[in-house]
Amino acid sequence: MNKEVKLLREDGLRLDGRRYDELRPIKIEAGVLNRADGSAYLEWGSNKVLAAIYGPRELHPRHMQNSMKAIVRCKYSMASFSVPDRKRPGPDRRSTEISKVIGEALESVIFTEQFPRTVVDVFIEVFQADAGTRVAGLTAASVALADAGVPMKALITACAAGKVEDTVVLDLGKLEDNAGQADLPMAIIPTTGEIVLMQMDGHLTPAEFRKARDMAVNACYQIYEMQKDALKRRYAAE
Amino acid sequence: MNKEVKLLREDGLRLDGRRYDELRPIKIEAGVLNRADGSAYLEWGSNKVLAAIYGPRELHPRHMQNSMKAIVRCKYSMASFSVPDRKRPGPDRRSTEISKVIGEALESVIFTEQFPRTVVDVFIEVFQADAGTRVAGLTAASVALADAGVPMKALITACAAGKVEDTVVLDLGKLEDNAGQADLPMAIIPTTGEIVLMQMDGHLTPAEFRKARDMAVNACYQIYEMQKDALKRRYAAE
Amino acid sequence: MNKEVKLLREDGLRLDGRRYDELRPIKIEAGVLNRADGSAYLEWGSNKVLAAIYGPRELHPRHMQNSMKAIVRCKYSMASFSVPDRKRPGPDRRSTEISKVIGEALESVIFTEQFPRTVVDVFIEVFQADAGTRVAGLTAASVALADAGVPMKALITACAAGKVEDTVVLDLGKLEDNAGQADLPMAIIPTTGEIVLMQMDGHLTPAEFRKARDMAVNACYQIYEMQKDALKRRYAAE
Amino acid sequence: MSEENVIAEIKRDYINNLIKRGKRIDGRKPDEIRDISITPNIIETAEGSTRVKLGGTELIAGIKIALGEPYPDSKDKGVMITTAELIPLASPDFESGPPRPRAIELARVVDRGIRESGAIDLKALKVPGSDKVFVVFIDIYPVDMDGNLFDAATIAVISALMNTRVPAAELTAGSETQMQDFQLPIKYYPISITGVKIGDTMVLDPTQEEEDIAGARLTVTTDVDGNIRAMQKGRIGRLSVEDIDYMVECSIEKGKEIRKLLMAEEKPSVPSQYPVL
Amino acid sequence: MSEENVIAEIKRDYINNLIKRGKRIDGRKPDEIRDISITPNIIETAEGSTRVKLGGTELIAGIKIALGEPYPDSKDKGVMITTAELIPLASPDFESGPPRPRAIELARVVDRGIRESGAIDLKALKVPGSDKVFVVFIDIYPVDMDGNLFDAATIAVISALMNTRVPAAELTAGSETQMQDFQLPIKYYPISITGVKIGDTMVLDPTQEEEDIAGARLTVTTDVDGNIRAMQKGRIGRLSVEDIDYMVECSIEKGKEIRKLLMAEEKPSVPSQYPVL
Amino acid sequence: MSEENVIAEIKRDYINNLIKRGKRIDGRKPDEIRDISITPNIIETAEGSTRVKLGGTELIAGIKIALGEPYPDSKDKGVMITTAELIPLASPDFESGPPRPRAIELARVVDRGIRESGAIDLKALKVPGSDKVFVVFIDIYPVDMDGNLFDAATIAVISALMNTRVPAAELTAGSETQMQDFQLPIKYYPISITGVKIGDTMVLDPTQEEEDIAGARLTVTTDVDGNIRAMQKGRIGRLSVEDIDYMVECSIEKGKEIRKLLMAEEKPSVPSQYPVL
Repeated sequence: MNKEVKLLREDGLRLDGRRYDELRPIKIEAGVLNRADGSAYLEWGSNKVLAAIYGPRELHPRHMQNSMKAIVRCKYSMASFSVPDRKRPGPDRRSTEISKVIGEALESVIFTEQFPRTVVDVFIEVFQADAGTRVAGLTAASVALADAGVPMKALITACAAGKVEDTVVLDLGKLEDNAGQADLPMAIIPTTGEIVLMQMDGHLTPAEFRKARDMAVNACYQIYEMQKDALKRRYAAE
Repeated sequence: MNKEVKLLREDGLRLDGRRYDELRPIKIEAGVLNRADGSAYLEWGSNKVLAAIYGPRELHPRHMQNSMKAIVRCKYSMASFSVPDRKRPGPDRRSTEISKVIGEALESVIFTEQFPRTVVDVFIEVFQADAGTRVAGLTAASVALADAGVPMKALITACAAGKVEDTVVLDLGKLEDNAGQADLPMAIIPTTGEIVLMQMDGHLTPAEFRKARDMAVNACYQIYEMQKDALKRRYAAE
Repeated sequence: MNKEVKLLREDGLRLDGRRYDELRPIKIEAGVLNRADGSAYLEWGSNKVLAAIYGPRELHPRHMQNSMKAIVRCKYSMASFSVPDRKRPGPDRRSTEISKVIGEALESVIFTEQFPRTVVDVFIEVFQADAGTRVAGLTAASVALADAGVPMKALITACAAGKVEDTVVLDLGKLEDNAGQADLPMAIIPTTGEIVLMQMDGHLTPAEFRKARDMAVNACYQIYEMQKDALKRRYAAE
Repeated sequence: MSEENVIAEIKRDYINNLIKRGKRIDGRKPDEIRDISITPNIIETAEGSTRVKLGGTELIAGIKIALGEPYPDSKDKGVMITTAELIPLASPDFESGPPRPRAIELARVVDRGIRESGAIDLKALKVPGSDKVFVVFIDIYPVDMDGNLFDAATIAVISALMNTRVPAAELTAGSETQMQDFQLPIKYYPISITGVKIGDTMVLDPTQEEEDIAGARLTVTTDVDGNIRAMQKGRIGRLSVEDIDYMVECSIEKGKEIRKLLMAEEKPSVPSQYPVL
Repeated sequence: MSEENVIAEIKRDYINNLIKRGKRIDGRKPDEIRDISITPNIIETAEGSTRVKLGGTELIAGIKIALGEPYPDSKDKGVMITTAELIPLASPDFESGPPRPRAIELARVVDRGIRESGAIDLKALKVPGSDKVFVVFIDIYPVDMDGNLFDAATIAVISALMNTRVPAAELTAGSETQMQDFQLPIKYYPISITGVKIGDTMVLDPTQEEEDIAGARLTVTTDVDGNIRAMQKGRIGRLSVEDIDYMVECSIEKGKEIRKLLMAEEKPSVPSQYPVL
Repeated sequence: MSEENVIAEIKRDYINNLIKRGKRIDGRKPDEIRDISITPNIIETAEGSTRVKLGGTELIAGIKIALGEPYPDSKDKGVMITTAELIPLASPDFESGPPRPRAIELARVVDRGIRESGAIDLKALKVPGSDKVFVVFIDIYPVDMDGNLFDAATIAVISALMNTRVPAAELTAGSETQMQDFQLPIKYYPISITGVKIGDTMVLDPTQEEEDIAGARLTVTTDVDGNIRAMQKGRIGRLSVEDIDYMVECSIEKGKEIRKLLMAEEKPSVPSQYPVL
């Protein structure tokens, strides 16, 4: 981590003018695609993400089916032009791991027992990447699942907190992520406060961890309102 | 395109002595392989091509079957030593596209509804490549299908025309193809005059296009006679 | 082959002090793994090899099943750190061939007709490689099959002989293998003397070949006793 | 016959009968193309980008520029590489995994239209005083598939190329030949028009429903002078000579209209379902 | 419901009921971890290696060192690459083929623990007077899978790194900067502790049977100062804030015990089923 | 038992019974090999090529030469790389896709025969005054599979190598060490003979039908001096010591005959079904 980048300004605000506990601007729109069974478009800072749901639909080949529940498959990927240096198409190790943890988070709230032998496909495509694409993608995918009418216990909402220059801050931007000291992406079920995704890397004392965690959880409640709002606008439009 | 290569001689003939509307020498032989259900060997200028048919045969895995018709699969490939610089084995993007358009052209005349749930496999292997391997391969594959007794509406026949030094010519050779201005590979059903394959790249005015198209179509009728002749020799031999 | 390495000492013994017909030290232990249906660990000189058996178990997808007999699948592979230069994970051409010949040797003694539609999986992992990993792996796999209770006509036992400095010797070590003149890995059924694996490369006169072959076969009988001993200890322990 | 097949059969008959009477399910005439919305510069991380909506079909093209090696037989020219990813987000018919024939055909047909028309001045992409050239990566991502990817992709790519800035300053920083950023030099504006045969009628700019029941497809790419630069017949089916001549005509004519849209300073825009992308 | 499912159901109920009463099928308490046996230096062809047994789980980590290129954005640092192969020898649940999500997650979580704690002093892996650096390849091979690969792997990797000798003399032979062999410089000793939620209880160091019926999993990697270096929630299921705080505590506490084992000159060793490896 | 299996069973019995009486389905004796037709120089784009027909089996070997790097441990030698593609054109048993075990075994066994016998003088393939060497690519394409690819491939490859011209002038053009074209230097002529065990009999040069029912396979490659250069037992089944000694004898004896065919200026040729290739 490069110690020479100054991430906090003299006035205590962050490089982009945000307070330590302030989110970047977020826009969510549900039901943006014709072909998908459910979809959502989300902008979060400079992240631009689409999520689409197909299913529950029949799973082939048949020996992959689970006779007790639906399979949830999640594929997170980044468009080749979504990052400064062109990314080669196809999955890499990072996106494979992100697909796994997002898929598991989503499956934690889907009533999969209601449609055995089927598959629910979740596709997340990042067209423009700033830091935080996984929480952006998960937040969008949750709205898309609701848009698709897939039975869920609740919506889930994701946000990250982190540490820069020994200060715990919310929702790291790209510069902060590159030069920061810790990143803690999380996803919660806002209606119960339970955690369904949590990853961390860097360096946090237990006290810093609790502070970052609470900050991220609080922000999730704000984002949850935007998710519900997007779905309301979607239903109103129909 | 390299303008310094002279493709037309002072006497108006082409580098290899052909007239503008003259085909390279073509030889076709049907039924050359023991194991395949049908086969054909074809030489066209310096192209040397084998085509083999397997099927209609059962398709595995079963969920790939079509309950209404046979699947036609076509695989065009080039032997590693068929070109000046050794080609790495395995499909590349070019051969994938050629396999697709040849397979679609052939399926346009096969009575696939007569044998649902099966597959007809068409394999085309280019052992020595001059320009025009796709029309050579398609012409051979059509004979091989007839040799295999696969029910078809008609034989199909392929040939290319193109443009060199602002002149529309038939059946481009390698030098002409490399330095030429346009290439127009086509396949027709000689009995109806319908087109089942057409690709073009380069630069043709609408008038040049019509001229090139008519030239290729006319040549197809010549080649069609050779195809029928090869099949007659084959049946006579049995 | 590098002629400058001296492989035989002035006293007629080999670089590691062995006589021409002397095996390297061998240790075998059966039943070393909890999860596998059968397993064996084997050290042979500096080779360290694990073999595990899974099956007979159901084979998926179903169209791969053989309705008359079990399929035997063998996968020999080397850990990335088993050789001086790190080996990239995943199968290469050498290990694919070795997997094939070991699998065929093993299937030669398994009563596959007794459990149609199933698969017997044989996994051999080389954690530390000296010369002779394939005979070490096969010898271990045979013990592992017995440990798994897979019905077999007999145990099989493997050993190699070779030629260094125009002398036929048993069980080549790494230096001998690299600088030697021939290598002859074999596997036999000790109870009948039949051969189930034999490969050779290098240069052997027919007389040298017979000498090497007999030397390897004789050594197999010694190793066979160690295999039986390992299985006895295993059964005693239960 | 399964229930699904019966419904497909009924729809097929319905569309076929409409077309026999010169009508289409969405009210268009057979030679009418759908509304086109062109939104350039939508991706900040790309050197150039455009979103195109062609009726219900939506597609994004993005351009990235890198330094690289020229092809051995054209050392004085830049390199252009076109890729299409049929991401499964866009259609239930698209599958995850390595590029399949359909994606490869799409990329190659679009590529040929651009390349053969000399749309990009590749000679201007040689780095002076160096063996290196600029490589133009063209990436095509359908995001909502309602038919006719070929034409949507060609429009999106041409538009994206038109708004591409070569980041030459950054890419040549520290080398002997420090360059300034410059606009990617576009010389020609090829446009493709695609039709499919339904019954005896060539139907332009087909929707997914129409593609589902169509026979042969023909794509004709023409340039500003009304000349032909690329053609591709695809799908199972047959075309008459007249069908082909008709498609050449259509390509020249409709190409002019679309080229006007591309050139317009104010891009027309159908109401966007979602605000920015 | 198939017979197999019925048996699985019965076992699930049994384990669940035990845990409700604070008991586990193998007699442990929920917060108890299994016996750990650490055997370093078992592979002569590796620059460093360790076999770890964690109850019935057995795993080998091996280290190879090579010369290579640094990452463009950290030219003064060595490179570390972590790979896990879930070889099918170790479990009926592992399949042959290219690395699947589970193997990738394992490798990346272990890697983050090592990397983020600065366990290896990567700056000491620059070859002086050269553009090259030493590359540390960490390879993880489970050989017997009875649950909790994350913790077994982290212990094995740290131990293997501790006994790794960089063969610098051989790797720099003939170059201008001939070096001597040296011990890989290890600065910190991160330890991960993993628990899974069964019913309402967090159960540490789960066996395979427990993993089969568990909900959410949480791995917390802490350093010698009791700070957190990496976390990973996995599997389908939910955790409360209390669950997470509890796991952080456990990681700090149990981490200390395991770190003592690692540091002990005489490694404790459960009776080995087979002699040397 | 399915109808297909019943027919296979009947054929198996029939072939087995014939062989017990020293006869084969095509009239040969067990130790008789099929007619061999060797047609060199059939591919103009290859540096060397040969088509071999061995009874109903037909196979093409082609040689390409390129400049490349030597192996680090033999910097003064050229490189030889052997590949076999079991293209599905040749047999219903071959499948599309990456090389499978069977193709890899074929290529490696042929390669060992050539390599271990020192057939190519690899030292003559170093480019003087350069770090580069010539790389010999040997590619094997069965086109009609009626058994015994090993022997057909070895003959085709040796013949193709014998007629290979190294295009050294073109490959070294412009470098400091401009060379002249030269004939690939072939020193030895290994020949492989393959037999399979059917019942108690070793049957040489098996057809596909015989392979379908055979037990063990043994290939023995011998050189001009009657020494053994490579062996490969394959397939499921057992061989006696006598079987192996017998195959060594056969290889030496039959090898001589085939070597004569290879050396003959006028190649014998069975009537070709198609004229040129």
